[in-house]
Amino acid sequence: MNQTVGGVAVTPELLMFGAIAGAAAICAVGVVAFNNAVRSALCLVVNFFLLAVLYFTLNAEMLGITQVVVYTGAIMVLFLFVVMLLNLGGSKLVHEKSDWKKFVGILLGCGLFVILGAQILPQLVHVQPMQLDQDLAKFGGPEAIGRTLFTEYAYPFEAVSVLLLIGIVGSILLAKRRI
Amino acid sequence: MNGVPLAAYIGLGLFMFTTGVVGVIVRKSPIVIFMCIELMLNSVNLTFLAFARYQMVPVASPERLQHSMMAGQMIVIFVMAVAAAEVAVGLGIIMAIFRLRDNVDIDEMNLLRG
Amino acid sequence: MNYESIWLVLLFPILGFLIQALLGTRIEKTLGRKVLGGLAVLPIALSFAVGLVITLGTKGGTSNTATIGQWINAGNLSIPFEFIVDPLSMTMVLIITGVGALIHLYATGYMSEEREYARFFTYMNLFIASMLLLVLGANLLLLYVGWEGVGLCSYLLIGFWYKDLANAKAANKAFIVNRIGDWGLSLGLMLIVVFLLSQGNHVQDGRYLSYDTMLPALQNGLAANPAMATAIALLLFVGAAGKSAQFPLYIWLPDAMAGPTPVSALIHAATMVTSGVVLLNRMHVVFEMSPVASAIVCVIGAFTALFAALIAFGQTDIKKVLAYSTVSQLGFMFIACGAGAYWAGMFHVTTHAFFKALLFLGAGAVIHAMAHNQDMRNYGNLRKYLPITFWTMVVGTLAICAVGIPGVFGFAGFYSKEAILGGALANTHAQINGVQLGQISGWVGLGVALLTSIYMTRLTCLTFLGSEERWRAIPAHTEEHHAEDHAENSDTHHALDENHTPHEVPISMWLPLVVLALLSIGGGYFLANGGAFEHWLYPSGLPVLGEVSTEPTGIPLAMYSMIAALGGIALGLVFYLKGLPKNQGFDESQWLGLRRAERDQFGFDNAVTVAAVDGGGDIARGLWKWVDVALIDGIVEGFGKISGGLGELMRRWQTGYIRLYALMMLLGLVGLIGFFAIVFQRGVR
Amino acid sequence: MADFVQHLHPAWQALIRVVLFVLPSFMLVPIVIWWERRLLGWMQDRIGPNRVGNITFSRTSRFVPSLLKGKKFKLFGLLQPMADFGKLIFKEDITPTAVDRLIYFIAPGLALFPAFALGATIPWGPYPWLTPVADVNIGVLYIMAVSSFGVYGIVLAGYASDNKFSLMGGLRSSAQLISYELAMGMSLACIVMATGSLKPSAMVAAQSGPLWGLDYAPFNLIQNWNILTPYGLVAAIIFAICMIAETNRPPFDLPEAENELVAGYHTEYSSVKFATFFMAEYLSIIVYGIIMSTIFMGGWHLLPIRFDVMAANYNSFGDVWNLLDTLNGSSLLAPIWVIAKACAVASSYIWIRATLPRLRYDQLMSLGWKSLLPFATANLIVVAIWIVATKVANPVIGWFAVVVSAAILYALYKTINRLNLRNRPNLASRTVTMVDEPPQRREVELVDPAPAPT
Repeated sequence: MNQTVGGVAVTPELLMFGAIAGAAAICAVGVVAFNNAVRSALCLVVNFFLLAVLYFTLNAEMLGITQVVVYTGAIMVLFLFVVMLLNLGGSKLVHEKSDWKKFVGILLGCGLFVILGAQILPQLVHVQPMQLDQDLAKFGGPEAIGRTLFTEYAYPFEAVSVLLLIGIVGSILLAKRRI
Repeated sequence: MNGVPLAAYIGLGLFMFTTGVVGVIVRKSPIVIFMCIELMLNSVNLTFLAFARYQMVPVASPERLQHSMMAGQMIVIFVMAVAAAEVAVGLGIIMAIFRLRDNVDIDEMNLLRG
Repeated sequence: MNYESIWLVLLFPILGFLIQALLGTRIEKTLGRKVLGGLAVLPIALSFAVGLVITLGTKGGTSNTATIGQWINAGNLSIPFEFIVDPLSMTMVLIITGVGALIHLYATGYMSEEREYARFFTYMNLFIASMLLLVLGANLLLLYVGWEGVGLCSYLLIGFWYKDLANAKAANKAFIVNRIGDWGLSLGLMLIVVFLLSQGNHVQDGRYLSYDTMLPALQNGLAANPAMATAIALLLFVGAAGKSAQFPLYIWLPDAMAGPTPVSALIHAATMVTSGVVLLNRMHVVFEMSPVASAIVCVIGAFTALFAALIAFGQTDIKKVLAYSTVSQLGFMFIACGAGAYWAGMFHVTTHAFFKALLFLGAGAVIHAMAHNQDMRNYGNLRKYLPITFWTMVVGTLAICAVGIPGVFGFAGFYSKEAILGGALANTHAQINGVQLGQISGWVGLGVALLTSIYMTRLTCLTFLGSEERWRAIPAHTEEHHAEDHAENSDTHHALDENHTPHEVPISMWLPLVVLALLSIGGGYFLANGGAFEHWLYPSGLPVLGEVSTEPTGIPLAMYSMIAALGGIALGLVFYLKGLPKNQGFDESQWLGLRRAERDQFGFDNAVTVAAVDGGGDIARGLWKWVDVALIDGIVEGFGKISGGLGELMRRWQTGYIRLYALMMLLGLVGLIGFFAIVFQRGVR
Repeated sequence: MADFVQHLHPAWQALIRVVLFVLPSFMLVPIVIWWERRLLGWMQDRIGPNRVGNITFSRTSRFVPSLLKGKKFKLFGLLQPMADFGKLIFKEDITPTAVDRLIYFIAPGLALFPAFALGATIPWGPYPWLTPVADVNIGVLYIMAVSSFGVYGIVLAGYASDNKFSLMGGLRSSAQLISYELAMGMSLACIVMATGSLKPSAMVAAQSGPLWGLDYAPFNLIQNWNILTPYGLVAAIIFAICMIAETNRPPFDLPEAENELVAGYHTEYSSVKFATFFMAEYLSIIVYGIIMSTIFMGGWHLLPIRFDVMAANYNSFGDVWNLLDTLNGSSLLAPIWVIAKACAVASSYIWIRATLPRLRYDQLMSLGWKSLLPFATANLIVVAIWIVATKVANPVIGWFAVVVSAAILYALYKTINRLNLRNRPNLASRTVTMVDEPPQRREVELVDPAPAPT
């Protein structure tokens, strides 16, 4: 299969990517389109999962798995939890009546997509990934990430940990009726 | 993944980002808006990783190369952490609002108007 | 113990201050007041001991600098944290700590019935510490720190009974008037630095304000241009006048008597007010460079001495009399300094510390015994009740009257005043184009000596002699602040009325009196024989002063002053021995016009106050009305109004709908990116 | 055979591996169900299912070969699960009208998914060309990730079947899983740190080393199974508790607590969907058993004894040792040992279920957050100290450091608990006492009344 579309060779990898990316895009649309918060959350879960797969294809397996653990494992469960706790499942509470904002927003969104895409994408059509030899291929792995994270990114790491601590305390203060 | 141009990843990220933006504007349920924000964050993550993998500009030394490959992933990690914190606090806020008024329609939270 | 350990002297009072400040009330509750008072006296006594040891190790003319550490480094100006150990500073150290210890001991008795014992001794110890810093600091900036510190402490202590308005006002007055002096001092400081920098002679490792490097540099530099010398000297003198209550700025000292009597004794008689003299001694090279400034110092000193002595006649408050006598004695010291007899000034500082502290403490004892009634017209015949106080105060009076038989023996004041007058009459330094103002002021001083012995005799007679009817007769009247401040055991503070019987003060109060009395008897003799003090202080002599003249007009000077003293005492006895004269009674309308004028300080204080307060008030009010309200507020509020109007317009956009905001953001984003896209397209083509 | 497999296309290899992993665990499910029921019966002093699968040949029929006539074969009810499965299949599949159909349908599948995907990185034998399915260098993280998927099936089922009880079950299970994920991850992190790798295969290799890293007798004769090391023991206990909680088994089966919420999240599920949930539960039991045995109990080795070292040292019985070594580790029997260990773990599940009553919700939460998580964290710290001390000094010093630091941390933990004891809910006071309170306490209450306000 060597026919090319727009100067890009159609490879099986491209087809596979197309499948995953298409699914992810459909899920992304579903997040917005579904009237039902739980379904949006589900779409988001699937989207994140597919993103994790794409991370794998980018040799970032550590980040891919982290994506799954953090987002689908924790964050989205939290989302579902809250959605069900508030029982926002059906469109009972929030009436999504359509007003002018909706159309303008969609219009502007398409505008943004078109402008940015027209500006950026054409330059990137022919950019192919650089060839990774054996040791460069390890750079998505745990030990490479760990070394970099704890040596030259140590201070940002600490800052982020403090941020997370603040988040914990803040959420407890917010959610607890009486401390 | 060989054979896939960078444009594909960036295009997907751009699409997701735009979808998130539109969702923030269109939807009324704050939780869904949160989801859209997460969507945007993840599209940015994807873009970072793609650029980290596809080294567009040729880099001088292997150290620089490793560094520039690592930078993207590091930023993604930090983005994830920030997103986690943000979600924790945000959902807490939503719970508090819901407890205050039995309704989380974002168009009725307009107390802060001039 | 060599001079390196001088910091101990400073350490003890600071420790005492900290103890009093942090643990004072607790100690008072748990261990009682005696322990607290002991803890207040002990550090001062300790540093007196250390100072004594170091002094014995200090030879005349030697000047050592003990550097503790670096303090300020600004550009090529460096101010180390250093102490100077030389006869001058050690003299002051001994006076401060010795007299201070005695007065602390006295105060433990005097204040024993007051509230806030701990606060009082906190301030006292802090004052000792800052005074020591003032005299020990080896550069002008440290001196300035101590200067401000003593100013602060005097403010706090004058206003110790802050609950009644008069004291608070007196404290404010003292503080504000001192500001003027400090302004002069700081200007002089800056001028010195500027001058030395302009000289370009880089003082060794940039210590522009340290005495050991600054004074020689000044000596070399100022010889060239005397105008600068005069300027610096006058500015420094403004500072000195402010602190030591010279003529224009003396007005705060009499009001300062509102504070507790130990404070008046320690701060406003013995130590703080003499710091001006100390400053002049420190910087004497500058004054030696400019005869004009010296002459002005002389004139101001002489005028102050005369003025204050006259005013003292019009005062009926015992402490006020002593206050004015202090001012006039300070005038004497300044005469000496102006005339170039700096050592005489210091000598008088020393002796004056003895007898004036003695007098104040005695007055305090009297006041204590007379239920805090300070009006001399209410006293009388107290020698029957307060024998110790009486005899010690007699000694003090004789000392301040400079009684002495020349060549045989004299009280403390005799020798110092001899030195001053002799120096003044001998010098040819303080003169403005030929007019020997120094010698004139010397003669004036001689006259003032006469007046001094008169009013001091008046004080003694009115207080201790005469009859008791004066306070037996008067109706009961209480003073307001005692009701609240002396509430601890207010039964001892009954009013002064017919069934009042004074009691001799406790030992803790009369012991210092006795010690000081002994000092004021023998101190002068001991220090003066063979010029011990002079040669210790200025062994190489003083360049501007020849020899102290003993017979300026052929007749020995001692004769003049003996006549002045004894004659004054005789006059005073003639007038006041038989009690209060009719025309000086409570009915002040019968007073002589002169005396009434003297009572009102010839209207000077009023004039100054009116000018300063009302005039300043008018100026400030004008500024407020026209500049602040009209101009500045106009501008500011104008901007406020403009932005308010704009905000009023923009407010409509703030609908509170987050989605709308997001929409706006998106709109801006799209617009911006689109614009740049177009621009880049253009650029490409 | 190895090179035959290796010459295939990678996709085929992956398929083979998947099949080789999934089929045995899948076939184990009925056996485990049957075993649970029999074991429970035995523990509760009853018989349990023993009928289904008893075959009795007639004496008279001509079709029966003569040697079988009148013979009776007992399978001890082994076919009972099959019978239940058939029953479940042929039941009517009821779908309530108010449910959210899409989610209602996908929920059982979502519940089954992690059970299958969980073991993808677990090696069940010394055959690198057959197992694990993917020997990626993030294996343990992969386990964490997939096990975190388990919540979705339950939560969505609870939400989709429009039923308050189901919703509560879903909420409970989501809260429970989130809380226990943490301690589980911590306990796994200990082993990861100790091993220095995220690969389960590397962990197995590390576990076959000398005990406690002391390479002299008698330690070098024993394998360094994690469960034999102090931190590993703590981690294993924590992991076991969390594992039970993750699979919603008793005593952590709050999501399906019969007496509070009818049957929890699968109240509304009838036939095949219910069977799917059922199957997912037992499958996940087996898979967790395999994980446990791989990470903590030496993988595919039967006994924690290093027969190869024995063969090297005591070579008088060299051949015996070599044979035992082959049997113990590197042989075709390895999968059987793994499965045996898994079954042992499953049996302990059943034992615990038969022993312990169900926890109350607050007890569940306080156990997860206030006991397991601190202990796991302390364990992590201990491991870190052990690693440092071993690297700096030697293993003996390392173990000494482990003991000391563990003692210190335990003291710290106790003091902290003591400090906030007053604002912690007193569980003892809230437990229901079946018998009356002892009378003297009442007397005391009667004797001294509240002091009269004066």
